Amino acid sequence: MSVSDEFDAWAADGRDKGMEERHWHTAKHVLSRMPVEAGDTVLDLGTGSGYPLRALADTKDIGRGYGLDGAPEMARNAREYTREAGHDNIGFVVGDFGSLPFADDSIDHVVTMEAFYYSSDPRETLREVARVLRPGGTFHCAVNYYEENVHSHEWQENIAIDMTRWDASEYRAAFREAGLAVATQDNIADEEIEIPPAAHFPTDDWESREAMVERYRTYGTLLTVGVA
Amino acid sequence: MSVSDEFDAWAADGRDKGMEERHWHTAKHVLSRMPVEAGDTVLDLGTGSGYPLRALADTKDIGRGYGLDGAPEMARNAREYTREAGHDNIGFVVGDFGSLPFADDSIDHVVTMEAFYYSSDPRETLREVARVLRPGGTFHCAVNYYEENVHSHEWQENIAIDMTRWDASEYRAAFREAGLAVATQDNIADEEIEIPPAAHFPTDDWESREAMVERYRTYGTLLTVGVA
Amino acid sequence: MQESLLDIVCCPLDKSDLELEAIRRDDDEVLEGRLVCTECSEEYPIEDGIPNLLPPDMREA
Amino acid sequence: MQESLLDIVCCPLDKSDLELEAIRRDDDEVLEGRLVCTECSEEYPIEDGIPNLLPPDMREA
Ligand SMILES: Nc1ncnc2c1ncn2[C@@H]1O[C@H](CSCC[C@H](N)C(=O)O)[C@@H](O)[C@H]1O
Ligand SMILES: Nc1ncnc2c1ncn2[C@@H]1O[C@H](CSCC[C@H](N)C(=O)O)[C@@H](O)[C@H]1O
Repeated sequence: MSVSDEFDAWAADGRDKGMEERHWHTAKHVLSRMPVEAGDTVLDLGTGSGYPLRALADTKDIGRGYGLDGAPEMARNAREYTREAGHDNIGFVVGDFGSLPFADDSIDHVVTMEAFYYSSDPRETLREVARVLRPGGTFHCAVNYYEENVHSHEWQENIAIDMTRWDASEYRAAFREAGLAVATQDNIADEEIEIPPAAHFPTDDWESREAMVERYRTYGTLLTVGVA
Repeated sequence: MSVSDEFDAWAADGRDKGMEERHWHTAKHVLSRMPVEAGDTVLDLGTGSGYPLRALADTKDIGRGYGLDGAPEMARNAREYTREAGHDNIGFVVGDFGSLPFADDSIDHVVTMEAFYYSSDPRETLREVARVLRPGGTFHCAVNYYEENVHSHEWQENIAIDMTRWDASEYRAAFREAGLAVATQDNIADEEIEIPPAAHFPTDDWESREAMVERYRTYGTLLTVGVA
Repeated sequence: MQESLLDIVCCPLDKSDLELEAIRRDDDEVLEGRLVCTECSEEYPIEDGIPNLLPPDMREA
Repeated sequence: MQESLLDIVCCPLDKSDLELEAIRRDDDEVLEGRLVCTECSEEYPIEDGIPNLLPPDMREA
């Protein structure tokens, strides 16, 4: 099963926009933390609809933004949304996390939202990130599928790609092994998703209100920040 | 006016514990983000009551913690609280931010809570931090007195030490100038301080509820994370 | 794709420079064409303005 | 102060190693004494278990 087999279908039936909407609750915090200066070059891995680059162009005056995705239909949609929004310094490429098509030291900051765990070899991906970043460049890696987030464990059942489920300390160790200093690590809560009153549970997705609160407000997304 | 002239009095009349209580609302988030591994050596600059090191010893199994403070009475209280709490791997030294008494590359992580802006030469302090940190070591620098936080500007009137009031981008630029890569930057809200209902305003300290909300919930403390 | 991408893009396999062979352009982008590796000569297609830089064995048929 | 501090502490002025001259100890700490710079011979007092490593011109009289 390839990334494009899986995710082209997501793009075709609108799940790219659905993810953007849900991920934005936490992604906006990740993006606002990035120490991006005017003119910087930013790479977004597994860009989906491409919203992180549009947000960085709107708020931080990036020089250039590149979105990489393994699913051609995702890149196609992302390019269209970005043109419609009038950005002319953001481009998209189809590529794989395992062999980034960017020169050594060519990127100031890399970001990835809810995509890293799909990498077929996450340690190789980290080495590639360390390679393309200039010395002192940062990697903001946000994942909602990880060991401590027990509510995410079942996601693997619904997807044909093998997912990586590290815990927070495994993220730190793997970053360091790849030559990225770990700067900081944090859980970013989703404070915006609406959680119904207790009487509405069980819902289609949640057994109990406590479980849903824990998933979104406590665990949220795990952000690990590395520096090359 | 020296640091000890100003702050020894704070320690003597219990303001060290008062600060600990107030700063804890945001400090606990800063401390939990630090990528400290078991056995690491951590330095806390302007340690006050010394609570950051006690918290790191309790939660992250640090190897050794050192708290530096320019006010001997602060260090004396901090040492006493720490002995009472039964920690035997935390020590305190009297020293100045401008000439740290630690060897090059001897520290894994440096933290400072609401103290950096008292440095008489903050750029020199950053160079000192870069010097004592091992390559890849981190500096978590949290300040509630900074340019964007307009509600803090008046604090200078009540203190005889010249305070540094940089904005977020000046923090980033100064870190880089000192050889610290800026990894990430963020405002950490104080979600815990009790804010009275609108009818109670003006209070002794606050003209309006909006101002108090902005001060604590929006601005909070500015965290800049650097990597040596 | 914009030509400025050439400054930083490289062959995903050997990380060598790529050469642009443009077939169709609009005002600011290359819409159809190829990126060719100056080292291994591998060709990467550009379609609808998007270069496909997947390693060749991962590319769709 | 615990003696393990000697591993990483240095003279605030010239960053050279310090030598411990202990005057009073308890089970695990030096309570009174001096840290003496092996380079500039500056002396830093240890009082009530806390070394004062302020540059001498900033030290209280
Ligand atoms: N190995 C791989 N190489 C490149 N892209 C990959 C990949 N594995 C998964 N992806 C892409 O990663 C994305 C994950 S979905 C997340 C999309 C977006 N960042 C958001 O926050 O909404 C998908 O678009 C998928 O096509
Ligand atoms: N130049 C300097 N060198 C060393 N310590 C200093 C200093 N300027 C201020 N300080 C110390 O910094 C502290 C600031 S108050 C903050 C204390 C503690 N970190 C907390 O969060 O509550 C005081 O204890 C003061 O004595």
